[in-house]
Amino acid sequence: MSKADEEKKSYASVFLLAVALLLVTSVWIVWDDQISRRPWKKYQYEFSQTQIERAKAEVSAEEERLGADEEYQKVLADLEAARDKTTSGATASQLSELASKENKARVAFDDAEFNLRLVKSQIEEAWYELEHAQLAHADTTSQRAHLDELNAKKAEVEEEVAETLARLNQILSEQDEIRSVVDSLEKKKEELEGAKSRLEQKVDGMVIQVGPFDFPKIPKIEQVVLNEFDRNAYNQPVARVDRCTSCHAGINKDGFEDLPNPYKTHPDRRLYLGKHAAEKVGCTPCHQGQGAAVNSAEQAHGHVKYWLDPMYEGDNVQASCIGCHADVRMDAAEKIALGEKLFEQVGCIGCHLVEGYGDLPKIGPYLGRISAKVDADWLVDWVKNPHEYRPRTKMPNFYFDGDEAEAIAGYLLSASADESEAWLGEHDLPSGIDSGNAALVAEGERLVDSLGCRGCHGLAPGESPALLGEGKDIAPNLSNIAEKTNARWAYHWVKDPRGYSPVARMPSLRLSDQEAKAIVSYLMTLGEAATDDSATRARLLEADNVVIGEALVRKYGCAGCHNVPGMESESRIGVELSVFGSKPLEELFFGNRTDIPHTWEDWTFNKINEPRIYETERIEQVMPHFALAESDIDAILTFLASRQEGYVPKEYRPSDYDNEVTLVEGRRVIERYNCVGCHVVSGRGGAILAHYEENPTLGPPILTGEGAKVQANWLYGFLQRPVPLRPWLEVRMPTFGLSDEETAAIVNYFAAEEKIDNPYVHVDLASLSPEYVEAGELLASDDYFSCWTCHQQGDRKPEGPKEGWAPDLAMAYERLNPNWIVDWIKDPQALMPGSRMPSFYDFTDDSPDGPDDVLGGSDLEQVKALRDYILTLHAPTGAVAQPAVATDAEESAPEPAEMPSEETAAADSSAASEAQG
Amino acid sequence: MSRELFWLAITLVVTVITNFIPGGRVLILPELFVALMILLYWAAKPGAELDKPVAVQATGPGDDKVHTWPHLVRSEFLCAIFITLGLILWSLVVDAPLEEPANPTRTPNPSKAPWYFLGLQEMLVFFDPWHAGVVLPTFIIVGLMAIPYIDINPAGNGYYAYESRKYEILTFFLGFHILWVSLIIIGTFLRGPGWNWFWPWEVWDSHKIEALTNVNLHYIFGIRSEAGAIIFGAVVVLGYFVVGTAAMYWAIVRMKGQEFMHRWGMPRFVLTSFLFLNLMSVVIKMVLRHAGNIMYVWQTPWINF
Amino acid sequence: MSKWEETKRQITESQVWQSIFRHGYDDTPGNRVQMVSGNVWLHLHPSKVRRHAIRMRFTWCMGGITFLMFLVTVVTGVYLMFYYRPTAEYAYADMKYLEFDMPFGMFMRNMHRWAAHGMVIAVWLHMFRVFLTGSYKPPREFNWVVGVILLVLTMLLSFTGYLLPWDQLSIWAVTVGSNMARATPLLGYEGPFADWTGANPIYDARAFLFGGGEIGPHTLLRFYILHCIFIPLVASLFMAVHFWRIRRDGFSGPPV
Amino acid sequence: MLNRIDRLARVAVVVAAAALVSATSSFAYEGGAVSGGGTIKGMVKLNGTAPEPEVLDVNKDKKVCAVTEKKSNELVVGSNGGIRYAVVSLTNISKGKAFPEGESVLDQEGCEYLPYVTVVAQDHELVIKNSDGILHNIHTYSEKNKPVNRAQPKFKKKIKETFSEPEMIKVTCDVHGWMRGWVAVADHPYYAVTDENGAFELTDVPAGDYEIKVWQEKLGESTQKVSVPGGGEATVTFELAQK
Amino acid sequence: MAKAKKLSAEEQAALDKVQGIESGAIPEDPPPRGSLWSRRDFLGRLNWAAFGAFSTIFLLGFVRSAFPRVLFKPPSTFKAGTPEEYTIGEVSERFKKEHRVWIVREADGFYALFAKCTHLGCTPRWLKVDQKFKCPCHGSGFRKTGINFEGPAPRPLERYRMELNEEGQLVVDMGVVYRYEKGDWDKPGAFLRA
Repeated sequence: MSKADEEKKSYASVFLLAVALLLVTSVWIVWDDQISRRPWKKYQYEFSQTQIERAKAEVSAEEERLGADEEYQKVLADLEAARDKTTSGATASQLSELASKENKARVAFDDAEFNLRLVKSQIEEAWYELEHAQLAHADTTSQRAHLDELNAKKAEVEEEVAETLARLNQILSEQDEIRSVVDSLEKKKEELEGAKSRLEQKVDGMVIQVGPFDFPKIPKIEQVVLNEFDRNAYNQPVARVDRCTSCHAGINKDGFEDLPNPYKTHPDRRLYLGKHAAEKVGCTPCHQGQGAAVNSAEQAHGHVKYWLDPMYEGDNVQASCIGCHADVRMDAAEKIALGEKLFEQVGCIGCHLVEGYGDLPKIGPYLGRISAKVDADWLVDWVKNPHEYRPRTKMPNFYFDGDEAEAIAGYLLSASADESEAWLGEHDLPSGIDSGNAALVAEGERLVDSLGCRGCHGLAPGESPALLGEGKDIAPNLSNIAEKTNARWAYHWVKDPRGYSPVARMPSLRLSDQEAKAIVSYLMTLGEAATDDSATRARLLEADNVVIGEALVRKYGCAGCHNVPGMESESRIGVELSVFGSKPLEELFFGNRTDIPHTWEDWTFNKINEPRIYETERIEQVMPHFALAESDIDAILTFLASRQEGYVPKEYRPSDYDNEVTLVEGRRVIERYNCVGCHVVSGRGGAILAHYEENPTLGPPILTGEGAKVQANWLYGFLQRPVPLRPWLEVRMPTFGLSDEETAAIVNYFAAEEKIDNPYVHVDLASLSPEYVEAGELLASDDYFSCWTCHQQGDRKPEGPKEGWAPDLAMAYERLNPNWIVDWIKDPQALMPGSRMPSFYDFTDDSPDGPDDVLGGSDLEQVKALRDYILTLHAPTGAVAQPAVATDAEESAPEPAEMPSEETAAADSSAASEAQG
Repeated sequence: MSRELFWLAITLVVTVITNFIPGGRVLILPELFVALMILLYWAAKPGAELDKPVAVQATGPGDDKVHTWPHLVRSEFLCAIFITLGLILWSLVVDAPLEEPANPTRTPNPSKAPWYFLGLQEMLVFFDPWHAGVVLPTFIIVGLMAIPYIDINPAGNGYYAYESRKYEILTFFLGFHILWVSLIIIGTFLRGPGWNWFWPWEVWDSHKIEALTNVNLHYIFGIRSEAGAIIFGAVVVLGYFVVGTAAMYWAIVRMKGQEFMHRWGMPRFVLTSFLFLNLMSVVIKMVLRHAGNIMYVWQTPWINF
Repeated sequence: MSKWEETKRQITESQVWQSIFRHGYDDTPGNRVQMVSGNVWLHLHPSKVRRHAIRMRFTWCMGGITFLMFLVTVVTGVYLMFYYRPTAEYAYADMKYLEFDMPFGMFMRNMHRWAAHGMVIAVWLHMFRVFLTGSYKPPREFNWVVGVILLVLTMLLSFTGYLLPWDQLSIWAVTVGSNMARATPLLGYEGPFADWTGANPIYDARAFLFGGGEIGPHTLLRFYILHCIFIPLVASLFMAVHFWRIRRDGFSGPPV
Repeated sequence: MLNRIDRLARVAVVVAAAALVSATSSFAYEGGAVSGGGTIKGMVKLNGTAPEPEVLDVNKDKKVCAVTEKKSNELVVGSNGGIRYAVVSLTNISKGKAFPEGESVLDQEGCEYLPYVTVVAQDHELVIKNSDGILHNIHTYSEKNKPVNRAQPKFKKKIKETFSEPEMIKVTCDVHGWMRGWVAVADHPYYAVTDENGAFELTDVPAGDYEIKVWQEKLGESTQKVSVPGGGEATVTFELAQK
Repeated sequence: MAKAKKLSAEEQAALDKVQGIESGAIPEDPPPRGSLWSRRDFLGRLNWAAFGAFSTIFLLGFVRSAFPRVLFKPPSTFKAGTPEEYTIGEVSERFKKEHRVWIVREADGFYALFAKCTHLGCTPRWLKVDQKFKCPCHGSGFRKTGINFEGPAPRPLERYRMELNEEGQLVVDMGVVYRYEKGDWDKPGAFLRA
């Protein structure tokens, strides 16, 4: 084409093409932005429609009901008749006349009032000028005169106002009189239509009314802003915005359970959204996901590249609980609670540091005197694969081969040799242990059955009274104990576990020598007795072997769980897991495995399930195999998923967070010593009660509500040095040798559980009113409540067998919280469902239940009298002189009533609380 | 026509390949750029028609002129519309990237500068940071600015004149295409995690390990002492510039004649040869590194070259 | 009909109308000249150009495209500024909100980003074409220099904008891209002879760019101001010079 | 107009649904006069040998409680093999005679519950008497109803309790561990407790086919079909075996 | 100064001279029919109409862009404690600072007044002695009920919706405004019966 043609060429068609394309793309832009990227509009619109439909159906139903309601129809007819009357004939003309009169009167009144307002304003001004003049020390005569003048005018106008008002009112009352029938009928109609108009209002709130049509409201983004919820990488607080309800419009509304997602009501809405107000905390703090995203479900749920916290699937949502709650409880967040428990107790903390779990005691037994304890052959086998001897042991399998196992056993025997010798020197084998003596063995078996050993230990293969998750036991199963150890060690161990191991978790049951001998005789019949191991010992103790053993013990981090002699200051050998949940995928090493999907969950599950799975020729891995049940692995996985970077600010945490911390600390001790093997604490545990189904009274007491019940001082002393509370029980509260901190943790736990701020109570007997004490005594007597039919009081024992007795009321003064006594007598079933203590009063109604002739027949006063009486039963001398103290809230006022009475405070029996010895 | 198809095919192939590379669609940009440029080379159609002054004989002042309005304006307008259209379509189809929130403690692998700086980042492989990141960019900018003052060739002022401007265009081609553009392409497409070399068909494996066996030049020559290395390196580098300048002088005189050199003048020549030798040094270092496994030519405790 | 014509005449001959539209539609040579010289947007051009200059193949139109891209980024950029807060607390979240709730937000952002990339490419091609046609030769040497400065400014504009999303891509690209400055001889702490000047990791050459030793919240504000105010202003000044020189020197072309 | 039709249609649906609900929800027993009703007579027998009832250990308040020797009532078998204290009831009757007048009484006398099995109509008062003049308590073990444990000291001769759900409820006294009784909460009047010969009788049963059930605390439950002719008599015999 | 629609011949010549064009020296191309710039034929009009439509859509898009789709502000409701916390007959200024609301407790109920003068939007002061709200800007006065009685304020203060939630707490909803002059104060939310 020559250059000259260029300028002559017409570009009209090109231009046409260009603008056509421009138009198309501009429409596309609008479509893209307004529709493609805004799916929430559709969801919200559809939800609104359903909501409106349902509300309208309710209105229709109500209309239908009214249509069938005779009374309503009658009112309608009457009303019409009455209206006809007022709109026709003489009445009508009378009304219209009144209306025009009213109009005039109103104008007159308004004028007068307006005048009054003007005058008042002038007075204000006059006052100001007067005061101003006064301040300037000027002559105020003229101002005062002016003011007086205005005041006079005001009085005049006021009179006029009153006059016009009276006229108006009269006209109004005349009108009212004529209209009264219609008015009252209208009122009645409105009343009957109440439900309908409420429903209609509901519909009105949902729609936009345009003439005769109504439409769902225009969808808009709904959001919750969580200010300063997150912190960015520069440690600056940043807001989080949750817009989940833009699509999930029905999530916080009842009645849409039947709809599919995203319209559906939240499952258990009242439980979850009641405790976690969605308008305050949004959704993502629990569910994760990209709360701000509303342009697609994938984006919003965080299932996109570059969004670090995708929504949790299924139960894993529990991993969020721990972000805000120190205390994750079995009943509310079962999976993560189990995961945490397993993580603490199965041994993970031995090798892996996790913030907050770093300073827990080692979970394995003391190895400082191991040489005195175990059979050498057994030790080698054990090291090689502990699961063979005891499938449910917490000790993991390190896959040692025979030589490695021998080396490790050798080192352990050699390192513990000196201390073992010394211990053995002081602990001889007493005479009188005889596994061949059937009577002795039978006695031993009986003792083991009845003293409480079975709260922790299984005796038959596979028996697991104290479960740790699905696959592990808290305490060893003793079914083949004879194979492992010998009578000499066992005797001294059961007598005094702390005498052998300073870190023993096994408590002392305060056995007599004879009891211990019987028990050991019995235990030594369990399993095949060990044979002479001296040859093995000699072989293991060879110096070369010991040296190799030491290196292995160090390499595999045995000191993480055990106190290994000579390795007191070894550090953890595993990686820190404090933020393992946010570990990016590229930092997880999959080795040569191509069959495992590349997700965090799969990596973690397989790692715990088979710890050496990612080992390669070049990369050695040392994590041992725990042989956990799959459900347990899953729980641990959820716990690990909760180990996230980030920190929930205080204002988003529960208000009783500190209380929760106390609970967690206490529960750790309680679980460490397996208190829950025997007792039900916070509704969990008490495995041993399975042996007492016939008569639960004979089992260890249930500790629900213990914090409110007993005095902290007493509990503290009791835990450190248990004494028999209920002499009729065979099962014994053992002595754990708890440290002061541990004891305090348990005491605080019970107080925290009941949310008691100050569990330390002092009862001042001097403040009790003698009148009440006397009344209480009377009530407790056989003439009235016959408390002593069941309750013991010091040496005064009730009739009948011990299992029918109730606790000693003489202990109440030291032991029980006076407030609790009142609550208890009022309704024992409320505090302890199934208790054998009957209720003497019924406070659910007003009718008096107690005898009329005591304290004026007032139930409450009688209960207080009973309490006061009980408190005096074992008053220490001199207590009377002490100053008055209130316990807590309720009783602090000087009550005239504090008097004696009796009653059985602690009538818990079968399902009773309380530790006992 | 066949040429157009050819370039279209190339573009298509590159597009397909790049879409398999982790890193996403953003990377298509420079590749499109290349394709575009190639097309433009073709479109500019250097040749007899343009490679000389316009043959049209003037019939009067301004006779080869046309009115800006409408002739130029409409071209510009249409051009603007089509470019806008392209931009809109591109914006509708490809979303601008947004990754995780900034986190100074977690470096993604690989971490790359914006694509237009990847040439510089790639040069870091061959040079010390102060050299690749500071000195060479300065030379590039200064060198570009100096072009009109160095180039005294009166030919081709305002029209395509490949024949009469062979050397200028060749040099520019070397600097712009071989170095700048190809380094960008290498940096964008061929460098993966750990700045390791990945062919387009290879998966970007973040665990890939390449043997690090580079050595310095003096090491090959058996020089082990520090002082020896410094002196050796200085000699080689200085030698390169001295010998290079001399060679260039000789070559120019040989090709263009002494008269040209005289007209050109010493300052222009020295500046040109210095810039050119620096340019070549990049090429040489690349060859040395890729082919000869040589890290530095001149190693000192303070700087390396 | 005549009434209609009359009305039209009255409107088009009114002072207001004529003060805005300074010439009629009649396609006369005079009007063509007026069209260009009387229009603030068009008078960048001379009223007549040489024939080859209207040929796309010859000019590639790259300068114009660069300017177009610049305008696009300016317009979209202003809108993005409405919704963007340049602090580390908000920047990233605001990028998300741009995408999720700003009307046409994602489209604006896409346009802004891709136009910025397009501008870099167009500038290079423009420079390339200018080199090929030798258009930097006298009397246009200085405009070439201005052009090189504009090239640098364009890349800086793009580079400073790169940081603003405040995501991993941004900060690491900018870290890698700008950390070369830490090797500046004397002034960068890793550069040769840094100990002579006391440059250290906390404070060295990059302090100018970063407002500190590392990229952090302070850097964001700096880059924002550079990106939105400083560099555009400077670039506009140079563009004015660039255009002015073109207008004065005329479009280059083969000698007549 | 469409709007109106739409509204009417909705009303119709709602009305229909309401009607359906009211029709199906009338499961509650409806009592009234029965004419021409039949009688079910029968007997509950033990299949096997009768065990000797356990002698209870009376170890408390012997003055009052140990007047007579006490034997367990868990399984009392008459000389003819009939089981005493079994509870027979119809399970699928929704309309029939009204509940008999008068109150149900559970007495505590000589530290024993009299009768051993008390039938009380649902939502009617059960009068619990204490004729002993010592402390007793009423401790029920129920699942459907709320368990109660109320003390009945000697000054309280009479207390009342109601149960809202039909259920067999065990009653014990925690003061006197041996005491045991049962309360049958009945949702209709066709309940009978077998006498010492294991016999029972249900009268005024409207003619029709029924399912009849027997409950015994040790031996569990068993059901049969029975057809009652108008004005006639049907006979049912249960044989329960010891488990 | 009005400009001539067409240049006169002399002016045109002069202009051409300035532009370096000798009149008539070059034969100008006649304006091609249907060219891009023609506004006279149908296609041309259509083109420009389409271009106009595109521009309009784009412009509207930009306008829409300037209106945020969602506002980041605290919820419009706040809890105002329990009814017992308020003294009968008193105007509570507890929430004036935080929410710009007065809560008035009368013998038979509550109402919430928006503390914004209806004149020009200043925040009035509650003068307890005078039992009135007084605006400092132009002296408008309002009674305790919110009715204006002096000064330039054209209408009474606005009330917010008040209700009692399930927990027995007062809730003020600033999203619902009741205006006296529209008769809104008779609506149930404008006055919460105690």
